[in-house]
Amino acid sequence: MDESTLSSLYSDMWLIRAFEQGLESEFEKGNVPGMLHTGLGQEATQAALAANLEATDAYFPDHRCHGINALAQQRHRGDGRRIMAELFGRSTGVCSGKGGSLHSADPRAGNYGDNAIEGSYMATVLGVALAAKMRGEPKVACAIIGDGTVGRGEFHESLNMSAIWELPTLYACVNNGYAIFTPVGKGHASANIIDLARGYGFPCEQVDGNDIEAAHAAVLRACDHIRGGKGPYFLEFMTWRWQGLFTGEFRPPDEVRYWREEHDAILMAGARLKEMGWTDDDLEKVEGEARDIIESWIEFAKESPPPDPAKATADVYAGFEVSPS
Amino acid sequence: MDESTLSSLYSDMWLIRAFEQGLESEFEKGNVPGMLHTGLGQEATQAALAANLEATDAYFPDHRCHGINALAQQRHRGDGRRIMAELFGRSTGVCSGKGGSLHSADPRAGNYGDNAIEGSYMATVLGVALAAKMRGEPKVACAIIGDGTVGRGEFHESLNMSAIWELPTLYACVNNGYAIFTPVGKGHASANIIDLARGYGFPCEQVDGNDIEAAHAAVLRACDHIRGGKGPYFLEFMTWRWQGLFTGEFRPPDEVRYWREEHDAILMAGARLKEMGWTDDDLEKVEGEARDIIESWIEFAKESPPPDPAKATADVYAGFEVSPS
Amino acid sequence: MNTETKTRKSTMVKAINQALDLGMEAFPEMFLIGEDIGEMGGDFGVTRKLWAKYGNERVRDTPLSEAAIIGTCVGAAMVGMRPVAEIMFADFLGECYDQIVNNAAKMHYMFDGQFKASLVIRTACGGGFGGGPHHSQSVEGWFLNVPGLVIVAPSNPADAKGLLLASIESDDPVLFLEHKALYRSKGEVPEGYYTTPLGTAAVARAGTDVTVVATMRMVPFALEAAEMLAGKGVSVEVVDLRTIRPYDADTVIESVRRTGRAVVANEAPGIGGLGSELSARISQDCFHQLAGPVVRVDGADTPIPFSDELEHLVLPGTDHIVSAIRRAMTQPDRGA
Amino acid sequence: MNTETKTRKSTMVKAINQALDLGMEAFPEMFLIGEDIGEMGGDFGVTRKLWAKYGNERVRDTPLSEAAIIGTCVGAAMVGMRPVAEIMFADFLGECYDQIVNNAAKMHYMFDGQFKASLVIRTACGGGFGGGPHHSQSVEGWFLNVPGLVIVAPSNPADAKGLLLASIESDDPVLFLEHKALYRSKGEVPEGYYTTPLGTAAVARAGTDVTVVATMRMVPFALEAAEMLAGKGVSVEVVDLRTIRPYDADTVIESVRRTGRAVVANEAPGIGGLGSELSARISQDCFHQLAGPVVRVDGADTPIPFSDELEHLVLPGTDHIVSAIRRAMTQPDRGA
Ligand SMILES: Cc1ncc(C[n+]2csc(CCOP(=O)(O)OP(=O)(O)O)c2C)c(N)n1
Ligand SMILES: Cc1ncc(C[n+]2csc(CCOP(=O)(O)OP(=O)(O)O)c2C)c(N)n1
Ligand SMILES: [Mg+2]
Ligand SMILES: [Mg+2]
Repeated sequence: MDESTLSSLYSDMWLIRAFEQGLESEFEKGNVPGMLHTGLGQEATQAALAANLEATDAYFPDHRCHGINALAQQRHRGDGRRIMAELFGRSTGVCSGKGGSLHSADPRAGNYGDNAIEGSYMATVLGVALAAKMRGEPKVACAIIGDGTVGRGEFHESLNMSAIWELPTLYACVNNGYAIFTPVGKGHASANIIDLARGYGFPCEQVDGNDIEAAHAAVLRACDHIRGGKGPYFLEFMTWRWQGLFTGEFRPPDEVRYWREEHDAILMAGARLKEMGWTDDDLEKVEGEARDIIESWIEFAKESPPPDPAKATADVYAGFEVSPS
Repeated sequence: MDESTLSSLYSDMWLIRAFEQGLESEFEKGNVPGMLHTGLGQEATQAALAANLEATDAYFPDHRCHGINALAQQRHRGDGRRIMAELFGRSTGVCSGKGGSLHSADPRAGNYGDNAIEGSYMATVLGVALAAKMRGEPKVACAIIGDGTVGRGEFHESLNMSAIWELPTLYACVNNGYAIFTPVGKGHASANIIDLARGYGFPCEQVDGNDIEAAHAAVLRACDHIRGGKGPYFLEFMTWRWQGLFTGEFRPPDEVRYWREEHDAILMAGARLKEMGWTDDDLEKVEGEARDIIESWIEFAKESPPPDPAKATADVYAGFEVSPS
Repeated sequence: MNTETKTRKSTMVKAINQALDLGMEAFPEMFLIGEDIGEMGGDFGVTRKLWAKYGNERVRDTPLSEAAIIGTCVGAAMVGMRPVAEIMFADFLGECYDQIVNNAAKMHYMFDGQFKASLVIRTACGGGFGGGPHHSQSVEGWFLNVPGLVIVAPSNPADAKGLLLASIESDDPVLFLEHKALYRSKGEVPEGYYTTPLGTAAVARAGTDVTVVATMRMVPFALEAAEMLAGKGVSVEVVDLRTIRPYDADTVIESVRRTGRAVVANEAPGIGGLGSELSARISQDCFHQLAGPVVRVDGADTPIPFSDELEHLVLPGTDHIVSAIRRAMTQPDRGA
Repeated sequence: MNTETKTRKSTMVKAINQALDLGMEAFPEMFLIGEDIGEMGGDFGVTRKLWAKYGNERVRDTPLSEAAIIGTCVGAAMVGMRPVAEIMFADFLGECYDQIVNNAAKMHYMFDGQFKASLVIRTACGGGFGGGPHHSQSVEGWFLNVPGLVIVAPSNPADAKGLLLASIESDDPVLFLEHKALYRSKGEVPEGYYTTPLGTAAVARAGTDVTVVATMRMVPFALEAAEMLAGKGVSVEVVDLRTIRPYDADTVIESVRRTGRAVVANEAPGIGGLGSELSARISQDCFHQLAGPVVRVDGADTPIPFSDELEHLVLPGTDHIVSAIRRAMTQPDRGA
């Protein structure tokens, strides 16, 4: 990968990390309502996806995809801070605070919204893909799902229908080793999710989700295949999430150390950049910029007013009014 | 296969055929309420399963399994005619007429009942299998499903959970080439269902479902494996159903001819018996006996009284009464 | 209905088929999707000939994957298509309940109006043909408490056509219930394209003594009951709700305030069903006009048994409506 | 509750945990199943320590396969086990709706009593913590119209324990609703094994002027409202329904006949929910005793929005109950 691409992805990864860390600290202070799941540790996978998805594509983010959402919102709409504001439940959020962490969407940024019933958009993505195919649009319709979510039957209904209809669907499975507390090998017949996907007959690839170069190349390959009209593609990103349980860390210390210290996406990308001649100062500058941006976004979110009360009963139906109770 | 086994299976197949043909003609006369799906053409698959399932096993029959139900009911309870009576909606039916063709059950015959929501008992079978495993009972818990039913997500949820828990589950997939009107290769990423099952890592076998010797041997192998505590087993029976649509035949004449004339289970088994020295008379005698039995069963059903009206509101709850409306 | 006046006698199946055909002509973004709806024309023949006319892409057969069918509709609607799904039997909606309730019905609201779930789910419901517990249910009660969902339930061919076209035009997710026992029923159906507005009830028969509120198959039963009782000097008004959610309370309330007596007829079990909703609403809003309690006609609180004899015992019919009306008529006048 | 009298202050989470523990001790055929309920103790900590005590087999973690979880319970119940499933959030019941409604609830009936669906589905429901549209719903309305299903909904720790043990003992499928906002609420809980009978309501506070019928979180709100109004000379009777299906109409009707005024409080949307069912029943059965229409307190007819400010606007609270009671009290006496 050339230096400029890597440099840009490195910034993206820092933006994600700064976003999630900023958010986490605000959550701890009680400023963010509801639940919080972060994408910390999965920055390379997320940056690789975000870099290859256009505003005219459609992706379905999961509960850890704040980072992808922010990158897409920033790149395609110039207002990444509206993702932050949404998580704070503010009027300036992409859904005016009605959706929150688990239901942020902005289709003009290619973000078709999380569905907090894990796996349910495995079915929804089919419709977006089908419409694109029927209209002859070169859209990639992407579902981002965790390893745990593969347990849902709709995972298979979706792969099957994508296969028989040759839909432009990108399945991005983020295998971070666990569903909440359950190890992937305990929840599934195989710890390698591609084993469960291969039967559908379209290309399945497993890739190091913390190696930004490998991840980026894989997404590019998949998107080229799909945009070329060759049907669906399945990518499994092997990665790891920093977040343990709400109650703390539960994974073996060796595993924690490996992923956070030896195989961290940002550290590894930084090392590559240094091979290309970057200094520690260069790297730190990127981090500093990301943290400044996020600080301003958090400021923006906090200063934004709460949603208009009329929103509470607005838009239940497109064609009927609901009166305030 | 030795002659006595083959001879017994030959009788079983004739019982199924006579049952379904008798039923079909009663249905056409308007004597059987509701809808009718028959197992005609699939006699070898059904006889092979019925012969290997004990009263202490548990199988879930689908909408074409009247034949299996009748064989099980006859063998284990001595009252096969109660299956016929159930289809007529009579008080003497195995469910007193409350279930009918799509909901006949008698657990004492190993028959755990159809669920007319196709595929839903793919989940139910897990519980029967799990209970057997927890109790250390050598039970085979068998789900009989069509190729079309494989489209349901619960198919996969079931295979996955059987795999991770190493349950004593037998999946008997009856691939008769079509789901109503849809060819198996149009509905699924592969026309060979085992391709969709292999990812779960337990043995999957495809077998000629019209070759009674092959089918019987395969079921025996699977049951041995399961009873030996080695976990789940998947069998795909390649067969064909005589029944087209309610409105008539829709499949190519060559295909119809092949399956009905060249590759019919009963004709093929008869030919084998003749190789073993049977005469046409011997074969005809078996058919005649089957037809006589079925005639008496139909008589029994027709003469049986309708269900007690109290049944209409009985057993909604085990612990509460529902008053007649 | 709008303007068309030329009519033709037709079954409900044909009327629905016509609406689908006209919709496909009018809306290039419309497509049909479901199990065996293509060349075969659907289990009840409702989509017959549409595949030949519109082809594989716009009349799309699916595998037996109800959740994915509805998910596909939601996704397609998100990008501006107008999918119309057929779920062969309403009983199978349990498998795509999540997609309907948590995805389609909430989409517009939770994403702040950015997506429209402009889809229609057509499905065959109701009992009376020996279908047994999994092919006979009246499922509107499953969905009554779901904001964001529109539930439409025609009782005759003309309404079926107009309501279906209105459902297709609608930007909301519509659950379109087709009672199997009405499929072969005939009525005059206006030719050409017209819509019957969603959310409006129809006075199927005007009367002055008692109001019967009914849906789907209960409407012809109620009309039959009304006819029988007309001979006995009882003037029965029959209100056909047509849209179950959000429903036209105004028409119902106005009628009951006028007659002072109400019967609510519903094929599903009574507890927690449409009958309860209507009875509650009428009781609350017509408190001072009602001569007596709302009288209920419901299905028994049971699954639907297979045997004809038993099924007959759990489903309500004309007789039940007649006796309910008689019961209502024993209530003393209370001066509206 | 039966006989135990020694009590101990405990949260609802602990009371439920105790019931599960006692059930596991009493019934060798009982097992627990769900996502991360084992070593982790469940998302809300309800099954904490049970895995350590009873092991992998009887406290069974599952993949994220809600339909298969409930199917497993049904199958196990068919052969005499007593499975107790945890579905992490009630909102996820949409995915196993078919299993609950078409399989568990119909099993006993359609197979003529040959199988018992003796299973319990525990699940966390309700809003008020910023969970947004998919983690906050009150789902009883989804299941009200389903014969064969028992729906239990405790409002306090002691009932939660006794009702859960009764649910485990029951041979019917029980949907056991645990309101998240009540998990940390405390109350005196009798020690040891006892059951609180299913299908019986409790008079949570006796009163003479007006009856408030409530469930789950609405009960403490109603009690608070009653306390506030007691100071103003209004005597409020609060009936805690406890079992939603089949429910104890006798207690409700007896109370309303006595007070002549009824308020029905329910967190879910009003249309087609429990509020409608209760209002209909009360209006019909207390027609001659009611001083005025049943007054309703419901959630707004909307999904649950994420932002605290908006969520607050769609969920009912004590204030709403107070004003509903005041409204009921303006109704003229009508002599019981
Ligand atoms: C259908 C459904 N079941 C359960 C949950 C609760 N839940 C939220 S996240 C999660 C784990 C998902 O694991 P995975 O897909 O691996 O994602 P990860 O959190 O590891 O990124 C679960 C069980 C849910 N939201 N939806
Ligand atoms: C969930 C569900 N969807 C649809 C149906 C309607 N249906 C009944 S049989 C059938 C075809 C099933 O095909 P297959 O499993 O191949 O069985 P076959 O009839 O060919 O033996 C369908 C779609 C159903 N009963 N349940
Ligand atoms: Mg994971
Ligand atoms: Mg088939």
